[in-house]
Amino acid sequence: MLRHLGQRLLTTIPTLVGVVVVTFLLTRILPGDPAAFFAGPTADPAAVEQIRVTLGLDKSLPEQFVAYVGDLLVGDLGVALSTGQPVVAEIAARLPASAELTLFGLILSVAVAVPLGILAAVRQGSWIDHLCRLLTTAGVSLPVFFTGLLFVYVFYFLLGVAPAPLGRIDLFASPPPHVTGFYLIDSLIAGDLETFRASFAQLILPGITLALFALAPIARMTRASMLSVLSSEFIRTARASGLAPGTVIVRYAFRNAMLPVITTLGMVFSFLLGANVLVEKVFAWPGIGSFAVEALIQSDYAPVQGFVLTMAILYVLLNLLIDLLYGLIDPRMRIEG
Amino acid sequence: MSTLLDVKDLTVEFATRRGTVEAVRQVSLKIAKGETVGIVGESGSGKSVTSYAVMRILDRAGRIAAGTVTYGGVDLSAAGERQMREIRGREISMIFQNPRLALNPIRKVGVQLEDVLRTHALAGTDDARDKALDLLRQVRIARPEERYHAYPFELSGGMCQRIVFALALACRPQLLIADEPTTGLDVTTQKAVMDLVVDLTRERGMSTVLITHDLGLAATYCDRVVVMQKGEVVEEAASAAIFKAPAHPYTRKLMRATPRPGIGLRDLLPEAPAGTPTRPPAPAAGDVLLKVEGLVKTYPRQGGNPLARLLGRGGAAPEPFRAVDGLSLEIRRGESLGLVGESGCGKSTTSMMIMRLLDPTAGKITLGGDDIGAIPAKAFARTAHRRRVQMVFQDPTDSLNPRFTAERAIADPILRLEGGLDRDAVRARCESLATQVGLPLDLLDRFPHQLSGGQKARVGIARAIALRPDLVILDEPTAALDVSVQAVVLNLLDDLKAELGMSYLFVSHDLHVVRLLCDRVMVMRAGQVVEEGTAAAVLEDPQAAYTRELIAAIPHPPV
Amino acid sequence: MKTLDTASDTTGAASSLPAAAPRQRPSGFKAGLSHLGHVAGENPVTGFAFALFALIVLTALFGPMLAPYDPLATDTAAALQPPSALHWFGTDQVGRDIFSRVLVATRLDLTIAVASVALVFVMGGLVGIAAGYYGGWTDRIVGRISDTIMAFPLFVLAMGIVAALGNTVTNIVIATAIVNFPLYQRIARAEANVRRNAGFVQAARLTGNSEARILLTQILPNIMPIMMVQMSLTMGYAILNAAGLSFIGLGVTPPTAEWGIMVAEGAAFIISGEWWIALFPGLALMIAVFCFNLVGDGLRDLIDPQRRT
Amino acid sequence: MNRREFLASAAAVTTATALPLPWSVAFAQSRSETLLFVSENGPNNLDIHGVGTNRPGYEASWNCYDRLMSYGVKTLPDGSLSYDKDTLVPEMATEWTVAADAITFKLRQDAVFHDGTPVTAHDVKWSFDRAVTVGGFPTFQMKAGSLMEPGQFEVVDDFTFKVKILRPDSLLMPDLAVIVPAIFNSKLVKANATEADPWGLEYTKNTPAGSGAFKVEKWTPGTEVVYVRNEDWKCGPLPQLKKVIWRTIPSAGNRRALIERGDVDLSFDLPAKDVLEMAKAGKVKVASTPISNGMWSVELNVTQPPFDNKLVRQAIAYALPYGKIMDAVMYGRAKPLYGAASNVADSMEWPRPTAYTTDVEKAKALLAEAGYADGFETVISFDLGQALISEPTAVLVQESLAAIGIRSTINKVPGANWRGEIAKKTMPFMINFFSGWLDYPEYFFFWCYHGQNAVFNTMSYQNPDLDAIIDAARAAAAAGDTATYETKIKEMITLGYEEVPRIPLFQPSLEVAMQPTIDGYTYWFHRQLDYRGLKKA
Repeated sequence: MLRHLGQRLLTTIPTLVGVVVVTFLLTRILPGDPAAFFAGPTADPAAVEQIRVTLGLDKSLPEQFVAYVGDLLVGDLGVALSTGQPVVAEIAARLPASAELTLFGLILSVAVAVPLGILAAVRQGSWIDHLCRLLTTAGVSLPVFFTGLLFVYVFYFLLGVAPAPLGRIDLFASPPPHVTGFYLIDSLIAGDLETFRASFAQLILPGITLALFALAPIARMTRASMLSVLSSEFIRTARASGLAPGTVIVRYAFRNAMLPVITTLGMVFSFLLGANVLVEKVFAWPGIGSFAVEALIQSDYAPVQGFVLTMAILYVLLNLLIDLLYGLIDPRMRIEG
Repeated sequence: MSTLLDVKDLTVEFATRRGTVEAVRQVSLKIAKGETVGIVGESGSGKSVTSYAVMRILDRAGRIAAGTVTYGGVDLSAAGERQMREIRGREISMIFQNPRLALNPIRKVGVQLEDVLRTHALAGTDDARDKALDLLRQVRIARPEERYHAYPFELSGGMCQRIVFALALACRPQLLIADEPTTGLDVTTQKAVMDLVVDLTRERGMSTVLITHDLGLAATYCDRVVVMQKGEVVEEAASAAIFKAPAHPYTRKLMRATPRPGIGLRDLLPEAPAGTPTRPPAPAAGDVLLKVEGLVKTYPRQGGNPLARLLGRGGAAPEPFRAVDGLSLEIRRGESLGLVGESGCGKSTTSMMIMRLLDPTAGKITLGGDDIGAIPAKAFARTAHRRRVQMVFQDPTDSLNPRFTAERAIADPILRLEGGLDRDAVRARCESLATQVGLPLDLLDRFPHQLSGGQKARVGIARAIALRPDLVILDEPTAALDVSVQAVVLNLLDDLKAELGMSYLFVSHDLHVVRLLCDRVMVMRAGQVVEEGTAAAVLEDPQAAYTRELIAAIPHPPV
Repeated sequence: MKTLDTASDTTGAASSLPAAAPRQRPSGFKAGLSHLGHVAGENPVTGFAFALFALIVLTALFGPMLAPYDPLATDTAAALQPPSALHWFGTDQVGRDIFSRVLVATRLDLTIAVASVALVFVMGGLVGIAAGYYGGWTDRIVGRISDTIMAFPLFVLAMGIVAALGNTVTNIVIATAIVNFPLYQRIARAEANVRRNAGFVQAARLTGNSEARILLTQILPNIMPIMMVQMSLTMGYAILNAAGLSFIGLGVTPPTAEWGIMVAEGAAFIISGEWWIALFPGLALMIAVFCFNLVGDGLRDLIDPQRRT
Repeated sequence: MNRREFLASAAAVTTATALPLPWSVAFAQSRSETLLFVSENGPNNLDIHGVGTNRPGYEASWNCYDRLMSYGVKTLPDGSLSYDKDTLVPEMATEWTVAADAITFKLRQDAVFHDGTPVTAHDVKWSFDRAVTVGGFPTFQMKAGSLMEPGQFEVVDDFTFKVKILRPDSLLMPDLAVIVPAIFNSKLVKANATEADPWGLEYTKNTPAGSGAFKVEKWTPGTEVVYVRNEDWKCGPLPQLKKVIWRTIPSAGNRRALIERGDVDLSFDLPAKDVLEMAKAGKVKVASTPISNGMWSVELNVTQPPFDNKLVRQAIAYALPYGKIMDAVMYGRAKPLYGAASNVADSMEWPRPTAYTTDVEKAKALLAEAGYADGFETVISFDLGQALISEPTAVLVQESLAAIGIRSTINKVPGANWRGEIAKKTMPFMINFFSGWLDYPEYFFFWCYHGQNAVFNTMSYQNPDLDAIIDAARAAAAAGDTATYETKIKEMITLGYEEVPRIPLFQPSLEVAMQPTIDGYTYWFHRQLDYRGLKKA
């Protein structure tokens, strides 16, 4: 198993190299000029040129690339212009925020989508099946930024039942002591229920916005996978053996159906982590996605590169995790490894 | 004997896109206590649907429209789901075709047994394991403690079927319904499984319903046989009686079509005209057409550490798997050679290499003096030799492009390898080929899904002979067909051979079928030939122990 | 292997019995149409979706003719009017008629969706088929390219491409296509891979077809249906993607009417109570995506009722 | 009560009774002494001397550092407070004497930096040396007041500091009161400087090393800055606010919702429309101050034909939809810079309106006279960072240009690229905003019209006659020759408006909304918030 993981890691190297190269090239053709940005509003061309030299932007692309990779290898991702902080520090500070939001959304989504998908599969063709289809399709049809705005308008502005969209925690509360970076967990560790409730309240609206979007792929995959498992022969055997429908559905069908669902979950998670940029923007969430988007719009190379690289590594790790989970659930995988 | 199960006027309907279809019509049958009854029929006869209706595990689209199913005084057709759950497994249990798929792939087989035991409250937490082990022992599984922890994929097909059987026996039911329990298994495994089923059910005084397409199998193992056709019961009789004096024309047809010792190819066809020679005299075997010498195909084994190997460490690579191991054969012009063996013996690999779709690891293949083995498989399609070797595939459905009409499929080799023909000429060729293989001309414009299995087989044959090849490889060409269709197709192949003077290499697992069509037979096992000789000699006087075992495993109905 | 006489045999498209009643040979189109009619009839949701799809296409074709106002004409005297008989969907900040803009935008949004999907089908579909069919190095290289794209946060990649190449409709189409590449490539690869040694492909080899020819005449047509389903489903995603890009300022340029940019423009007015500016284009966007998704589902029903998800 | 208010109040009742919301009841105590305000962007650097410090960064500098002098505060006719460009008041310096060759400042003797170190003239000297040496924006800004080299700055004794005058410059004194010449804790910064970074810019980026009224308690870049009051502040009366929390909220809608619902005390720099409606609703206080020395304008690149032709520029000036822009974009909340009787300046009013109005016939005639009767094609560019104003403006401009046959497309330039793009000077037609810190017309013209072709001369306009007038005005100002100065200024404006490389549209206001409990808001030239005078009831 470990050796298998090692091999998997090796195969991801070309992917990471590809990501580094593509990101580097992409950021270099971005239209902005960091030198002009650094030089300030009143600089003359000579001053801009001088700053260009200090930033190393006058060198040829290959030279810049070598320098970039050299920095990467020592863990230096550069400095973000927009916040002035080292990108590594920025990402470290913001990743938990994004991850907490995304995970929360994902869990919310799974909590709704998986039972819904199972129900839809068990009662195929019934009203609940149609409802599931309509609901999930509607969820995936909503532009997240639109849903988010609507939620803020209705639940915060009109009804006042949601807290102000001010990021992870109430303005006057202070975040819990840093352990995991996840406020929900950290506040529980600190035994601070007030903070837990405050940060939970902040999570609800953006969480639902994200969850709505993730509903469709998960519910659809659960349904499809359950349908194919339910029509498989071992389910027929289980039913013919008189096992209770609950046992058949949960212990026999669902555990088998989970395999493709887990793959989908992995894809949805990495998709959400990248796609929640818009949600973060709407809810002033201090996450990694909104950070990267701002940087991209400002042609701020370093954060964009750092963000993409972080995401790529996360993606790779996520896939490894899924492999592991697969192995746990499906004994066939363990042997092949 | 008292009646255990009484099915009266059972009608099962399916809601389909084209309205309601009656899959089973007014079927009545009785199973007595301790009796073994076979339900025999070809595909679409409704035999499985009947059994699902009894168990009330029909698909959602299906429902019992009329009739009653009485089991031990209870009308199952009207029983509630809760009551049915008590009956399933506890009173009536069922085993299915394809045992590996019938087991939960990610649950230990022992635990699956425990699930059933516990559901029916026959075991508690403390003794479930012991009882499960006991069941494993009963179905004669060696090293049950070890197998208890095995997952289905770690077991052979026969072993899986034993586990399924153990599941079915777990709650000591009164009635076992076995739905094609051995289809897909090798003939030797089939015998072992069937013997076990019969032994154990007799031992327990259980009743058994054996659902099968194989009349021979049913007659061998059952007391009584019920023959079904198109959803109706056409005949019901004791096993011995049905073979001796089949009353219904359909039964007669079915029985005749079943290959068995001592008959000729023409005997398979219903009411063959009297006096027709059992087969046309084989043309005197000509010169050698195909010569295969020392054919070897190896595959690297899975496992090992490729990285370590790459670095020159981690020891030697495991011994490669030898799928075909030094095989030599000869086929003369106009001759047909049968290649027989159980699954995994290397017969299909051999045929693919001769077909030049696969490159051999070693060995020589010469066709009419040309060393075709030296031409890489990838380049072979562009050589003039391509048209000389053609093939009829195992699964007629799979071998036809779903997007091509029958005509387009038959025309494909003509268009590709002949060329230069105009539309009408191609059509004319196709029509003449269709006539040759007995395919009605109006079917030429149909797509595969609009054709029956037999018709598809004919299209495949027409395509194979379109270019008058020297050698046709028949890869289990009838394995996916009903016996009655198989009879027709085998005869057609034989006629075509005589007419066109082709040679056949017939690859099959079924010795009886091979014998009917082939002059010579080779028996393969583990990549090597164990016995070779004329068909009659091999069947009647097998030399190798393996051949004897094979022959013995073929069901012998009480004639 | 012997097929069992299960229910699916009797409910399948054709009975396997030779004695099946001879049917008139329906022409492909007619048969498809009647089949479509059947599917639509059986599932009213799908029927509705197909009708809606037709409506969207018609709007795209004739929308500019139907629009009551010039979608670009401003009228500051009538700015920020709520929906009324005069302006069904109200007016925006500079007094443009939102109904007309929503109507006219249909064409552009549909064009973006269709173009990007067509592009990714050509890129991803063909490359994927080749990868699945040839296997080996082709497969490995294509797989790595896909992995690399997948490792990017997709929306950010789309943003990056548009930001780097400039925000024009063409670049939005290209970015959307690239982002969808792995999906198409993988589906096409998987489908081609299961068929690479199918009987009919082997048969085609025997009949002297070259590998490239087999790819195009044997494999591709058989993969088309599943690709069509995918295309319909990703059309919705393409529109959402374009709208998302517009929302952060990387979409089409003003004053072009496009749903995403209209929602983005209207977003600033939601809190101040002018909800109609964002709502109607948002609804149009939602309905269109909803429709494409349902049509995709419906197409899947059409092809393969077993695999519906 | 309209529907929305009804819903809101109904909801408020239900929530108050139904579930105790932790986010509305907690922390009530600290709120009265804490100011919570929101704006679109946050700082990227807490030191204005830093490389690439953004506007919000100036705000941190302003409140955390002291300067020698500051501007006085005056009450505008509408009752609001504004800085007074004509009065300089003591800050770190208690008094100063101006001589022909130097200015001598007496420093406060009791002032200490945040770490307790006393502030001395050495710190001032080091800080000024730093400003003129580090390059980039601070150095250029110092130059605007003829503060060029370290040699100008002299420590007389610990509490006496002298600035030598290199050349007469009326902007020297005002320039000493802007944000850049802040006083840094030289000991502390030097201790944290490195060889690669001798001025300790990396250190001050995250840690203000000043003596100002506020200290940064916590800075989460991109999210918030939390300040606490410096209890030892000596350069002015102790601010009433003990704590200031500054949150970055990118979405304008959310900022409005927050202030309207009373969740924040102040929202800085709002769109005109929101302010208009909030003022009407009356729930929050609104302060609106015209941005001094600033205007939105259409800028035509004279190096790109046909904009080299004055007639074409004037034609465009007559074609622009001024009224529509005022109505639909600014909702009337800006000073129109068009429609005056004449382009000839008759007063010192600045920014002043041009004589242009929307007159399509005249525009067509001018265009025909210029030889472009059939119009031409061009590209309208604007800064996406200012899209709220510039995008609808661009749409309206595009439409009205079409009316005189000029076909155009719109080019959105992402905010960060805007400066780079204008520096390239290749965009033909821009919609842009400029404001000068120092509120003098010649300062505006020096940056925006002078032939030195600074970045802000987006039109690349070079006219020796105008240059001569601008230079003369500067010289007259430095010499204190008011009469000549005024003549030259009027000539300058008249010429600039006749030539119209830059077509003024309107002078916008800085709009701030705050809860009724907030008092003491003052408008500053730097258009950032000064926390020191703010009071919360």
